Amino acid sequence: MLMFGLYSAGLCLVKGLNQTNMDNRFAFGLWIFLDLTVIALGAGAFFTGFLLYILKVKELGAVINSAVVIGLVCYSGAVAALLVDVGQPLRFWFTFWYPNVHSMLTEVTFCITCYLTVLLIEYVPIVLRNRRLRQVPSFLIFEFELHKLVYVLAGVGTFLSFFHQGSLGGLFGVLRGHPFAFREGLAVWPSTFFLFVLSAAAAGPSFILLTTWLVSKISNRQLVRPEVLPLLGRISGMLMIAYVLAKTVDTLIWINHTSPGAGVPAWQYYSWKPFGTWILFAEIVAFGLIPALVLLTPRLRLRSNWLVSAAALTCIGIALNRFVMTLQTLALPTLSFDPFLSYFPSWQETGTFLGVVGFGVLVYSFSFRYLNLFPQERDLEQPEAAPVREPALAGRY
Amino acid sequence: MKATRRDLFKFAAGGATGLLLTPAPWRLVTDAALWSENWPGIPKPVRGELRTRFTHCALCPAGCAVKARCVGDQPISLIGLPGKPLCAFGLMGHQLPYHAGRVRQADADAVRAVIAKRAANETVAVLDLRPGRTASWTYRRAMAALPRGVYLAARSSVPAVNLDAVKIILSLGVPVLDGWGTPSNVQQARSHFRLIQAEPAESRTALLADQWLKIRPGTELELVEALATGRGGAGTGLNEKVIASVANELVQAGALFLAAEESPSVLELNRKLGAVGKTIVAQREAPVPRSWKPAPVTPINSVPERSIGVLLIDESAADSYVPWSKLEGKLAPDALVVTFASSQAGYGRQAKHLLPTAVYPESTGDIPPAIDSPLATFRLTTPLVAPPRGVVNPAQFIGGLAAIDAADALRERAGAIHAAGRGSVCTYADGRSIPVEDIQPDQFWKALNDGACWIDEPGGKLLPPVLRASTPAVVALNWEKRAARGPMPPLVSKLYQESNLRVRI
Amino acid sequence: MSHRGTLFFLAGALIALGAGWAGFPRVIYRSRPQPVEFSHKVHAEKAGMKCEDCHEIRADGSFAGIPRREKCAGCHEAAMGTTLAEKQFIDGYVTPQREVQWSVYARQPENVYFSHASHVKLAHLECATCHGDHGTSDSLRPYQEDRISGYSRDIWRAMKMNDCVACHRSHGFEKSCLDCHK
Amino acid sequence: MSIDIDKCTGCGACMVACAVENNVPPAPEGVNERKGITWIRVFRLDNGAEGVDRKWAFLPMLCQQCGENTPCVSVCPQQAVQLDPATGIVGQMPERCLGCRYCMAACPYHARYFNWWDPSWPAGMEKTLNPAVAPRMRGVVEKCNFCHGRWHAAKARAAAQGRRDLDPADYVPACVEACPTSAIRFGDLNDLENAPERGSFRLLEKLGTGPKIYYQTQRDWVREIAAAPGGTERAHG
Repeated sequence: MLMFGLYSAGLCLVKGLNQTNMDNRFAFGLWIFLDLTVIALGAGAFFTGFLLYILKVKELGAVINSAVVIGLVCYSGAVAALLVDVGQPLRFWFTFWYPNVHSMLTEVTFCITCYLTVLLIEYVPIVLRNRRLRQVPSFLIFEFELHKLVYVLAGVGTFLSFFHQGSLGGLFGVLRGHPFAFREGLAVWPSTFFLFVLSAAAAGPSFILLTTWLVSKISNRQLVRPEVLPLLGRISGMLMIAYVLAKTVDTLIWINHTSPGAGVPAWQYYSWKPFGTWILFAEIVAFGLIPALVLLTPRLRLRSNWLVSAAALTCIGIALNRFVMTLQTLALPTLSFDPFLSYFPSWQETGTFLGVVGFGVLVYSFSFRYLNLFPQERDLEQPEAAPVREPALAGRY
Repeated sequence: MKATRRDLFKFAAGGATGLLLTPAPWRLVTDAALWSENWPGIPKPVRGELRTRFTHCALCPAGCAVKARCVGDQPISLIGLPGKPLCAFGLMGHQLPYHAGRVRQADADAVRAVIAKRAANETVAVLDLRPGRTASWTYRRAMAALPRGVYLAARSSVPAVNLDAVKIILSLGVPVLDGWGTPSNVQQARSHFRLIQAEPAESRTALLADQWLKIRPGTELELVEALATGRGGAGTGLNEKVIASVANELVQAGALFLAAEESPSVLELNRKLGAVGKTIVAQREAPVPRSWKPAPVTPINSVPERSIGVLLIDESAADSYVPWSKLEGKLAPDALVVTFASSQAGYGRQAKHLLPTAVYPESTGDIPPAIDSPLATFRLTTPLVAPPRGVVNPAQFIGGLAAIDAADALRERAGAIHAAGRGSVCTYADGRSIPVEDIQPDQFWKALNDGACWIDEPGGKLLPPVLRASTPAVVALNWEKRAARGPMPPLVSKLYQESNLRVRI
Repeated sequence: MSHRGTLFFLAGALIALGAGWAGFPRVIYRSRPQPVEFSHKVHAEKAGMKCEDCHEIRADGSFAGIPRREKCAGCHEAAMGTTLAEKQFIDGYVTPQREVQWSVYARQPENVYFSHASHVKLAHLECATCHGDHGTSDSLRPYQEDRISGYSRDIWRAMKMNDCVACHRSHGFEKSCLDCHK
Repeated sequence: MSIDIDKCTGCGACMVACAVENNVPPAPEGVNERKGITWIRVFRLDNGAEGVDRKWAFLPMLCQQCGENTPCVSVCPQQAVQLDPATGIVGQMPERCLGCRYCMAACPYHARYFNWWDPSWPAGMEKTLNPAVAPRMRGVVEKCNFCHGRWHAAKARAAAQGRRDLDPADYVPACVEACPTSAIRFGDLNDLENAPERGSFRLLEKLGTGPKIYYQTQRDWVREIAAAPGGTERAHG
């Protein structure tokens, strides 16, 4: 899978983006969707860190390492995809050298790169816990030093990711040209900015919950104490409910005020098959409200299959939201004589997509195999590690 | 002391840090980005002095005046004169020499020898796809000189249309607003004529016309009959009220009546409507040296079957094609077909030999008066680009067969025009118009070459054309139809491929 | 032990510094001599010519750049001096009517638009302001081009975008990228 | 710039003239109207009727040079897009462009085009390129800049005569020059005689992007289609 990914990415880099099915009208495709989604899911890292180190929710110590790795995986994957996505990767540094401070994308690029480094640093101590490395004394000292740092890092990380999660939302919120996506702002940022932060924060824990559950199923070991997952679920649920409310308010404002202001009655967007109003419903209720409620009802939360499926729903909900913001926005016509566009990724795009996913799975499973992702694992006595079965993971990722 | 692995690490680390303090890495990053500005495959435009040159567009019989912007001698863009714009095709003309399908090499001498041998005792025929040029005269002279030479014209001489007098046009599928006549003239006249387009297809003209008669395919003549007699016409799919009103309109305004095909009934109706002599007038040609002794124009139908031994086709400036089926029968069993063309697109498939010709704007020649000019004109198309080595000039080649030196034919004709002393020459560079008698022959010749048009004086009433049954009332001339046969400049992709503005026919 | 490590560290650093500062420039530039030896000095002093006598600005405001063969041949149809360079020039180019393939030191990237007309005729800049003492140089130094970007080294000396911008800024002419880019 | 839709016959001369002037390469294999590069693009509208009642209108669409909160300018991460305060032209810098295509997503008029392929001309045809415009490389965005090469040339011509200011006649974009029916007219909006005439409208005015291209038409159905935002079923994009 990785090979295939590399090959198709290579094609796109060497022969140019004509390999993709994107075009002048559909300038963004699968990759941007991928970026937005994985970054949203990777948000678990910063938020758990935030809760653990800043708000001192000690229980989360059980998953923090795993969270960091997930974050790292997601972000590095996103950055990789972005590098393939741009037409002139050689000029990536222009953004830092000649930044346009008004652009959301600048904000995103800055934050993501900074945060990636933060994650790397956070990743180091986990690496250092590796048994063999522990024999080197100087590394031990280094690690000890790092541990003092980690609080700062968590703070910085939270700040950074708070921003870029937001700016990712802003990315489309500022598109005045697309009344479907355009939102009025609070302060300098459009409302989507805050919605994205919230939703990312909500989805993050769910995703960690999901992966933890998955891994423990696959490696059939108990990785964390039983109360941790429900806790994650509760956090996710609370944030989710907040998000749903905010989203609803925002949508109402948009339907009744923003969109008509731009000269487009909101119903028009949903007159295009297949994107009927159902998508709005799915986004807010089916994949928003319902899982939130499930996660908030203690009885259901304690049943692992309810818990897990609710978490899954949440993640899907976020993915759906990102899909709507990116692809549906571009698909909808703006000029009266535009057609409604359809787009299907070419195999090269899909290949790169899979490549990124594969890369993620690989890194995660290796970290799991050789590093100590779940500190409590050792306390809960278990048989020796079963080898990680990747395809199974990949399929469900 | 021996270096351990850790020392090596330290060394490397030091190196890295040191390197960061030198320009090297930063310069490499910058250069990589700069390299992307001119990596292989991005051409560098040639710099040089900008000059302006004038010529006439030879792509269609309209022969619009062309103002070429050149870097050095290389034209980089073509544009019309103020008030006399070029069509989309004309604007791309300077790219034609570079189209992919172009044929460049052939052994002209061998072909010449073969033809010469057979010309002695076989019928040699020249098929001229754009009659009325000086080259056409050369062909006729050559055929007159050969023992058994025949001159075939793709179409019989066309009467001119006096657009100023036109009040209403009923067109049977003629693309009046899309490549017919001289675009600028049609555009100016458009304000004072009403256009009724009878056409089955939803053509550009049909949709831009004042009225569109959506008739059933192949019922054009039935419509004509119905309009003439006031009866029938049910087959056209129009209701008789419509037909009646149209017929009425035509009678009201002395109408010009266009038709795409040659047909006596169309002609008859035009005559009946009084269009002939008023809006349909004789096409006048510029004077010709008396010394030139031309062969008659033989209509293709009157050529006996299987009689032609050698058929020479001049496609170099084709404006109307004859279907191959029509020619095939006239050829002797072992006939030799030679076509003068720049690509295989036309008769190249049927011809035994294809002699490459120069394409506009490499070619030298003159353009017969446009269909919508009632006055005689004489306009040269002079090369903006030097033609590649190995191309053949059809006129000189065919003239050569009959020992006629056609190299100076154009100049001789210019001399004859000057000798006639009528009309005036309008130079494009300064937009002045000088009576011919006021300038010297060589000045006249020079002016023509630098971009000028000789126009006959308007004096005298417009003569009614001599019309045979075979005469098309007005021939449809359409670059798009022509383009379907010939090569197109690469940039037409903008019209056909990268926008849905036009569809290939 | 530990300062031994530092030693290694410093060694690495020093070597790298050397390579980066001294070696790198030699590697990155490809150097090629001009096809004909030419002395601006001689033409300026002996012949008493001014820059614009050869490097003219055309009527349409475009800049002629390095004069073409005809212009040189205007004087050098036959040898005027006794130098070898002139003889080579006449035998090699004037007589066989070949154009000289000069390498232009100050050739800007394709995407840069520079109007000599507006800088010389309107802003009244001296040639030397940008071209330095090139006009009085006695010989043509070899042309050095960047191996990767393919741009002349002289651009990096005095004609970088920053140099243009600095001057424009100081005179308040800085409006938009399109002023100088095409 | 003002465009009279009723005068436009959709001949495509403007598109060709533009491509010639600005060194836009012909389409490679497999390019359709969604991947091609046409700085000015003539759209075909029709009144939705069938048969003889069917009417067409042609609407030339180019960069609208938005003057107020220009969508593409604010989004570009590295200042490759810029609204020239002096000329009001929205400029795109291919050499600075990263190719992220965010600006294309932002443009409601789809007037920005991405170089999906390396630029390539048939052998020999690169001789016909216009030296006043630099060919773009693969992987960057480009768009109409009102034939800025011509603006440069005009300035240089003026400078050679010692003038700093331009006459209106000095500088005319290629599409305007080429339009056979003079449907496209061009002038400085600040001059009074160029003030948009009554009844002319701009595309998607309500978005508040302040486009500088004014359209005129006498036909109500054209106005209704062209002026209304959001797609229609009978779209001909």
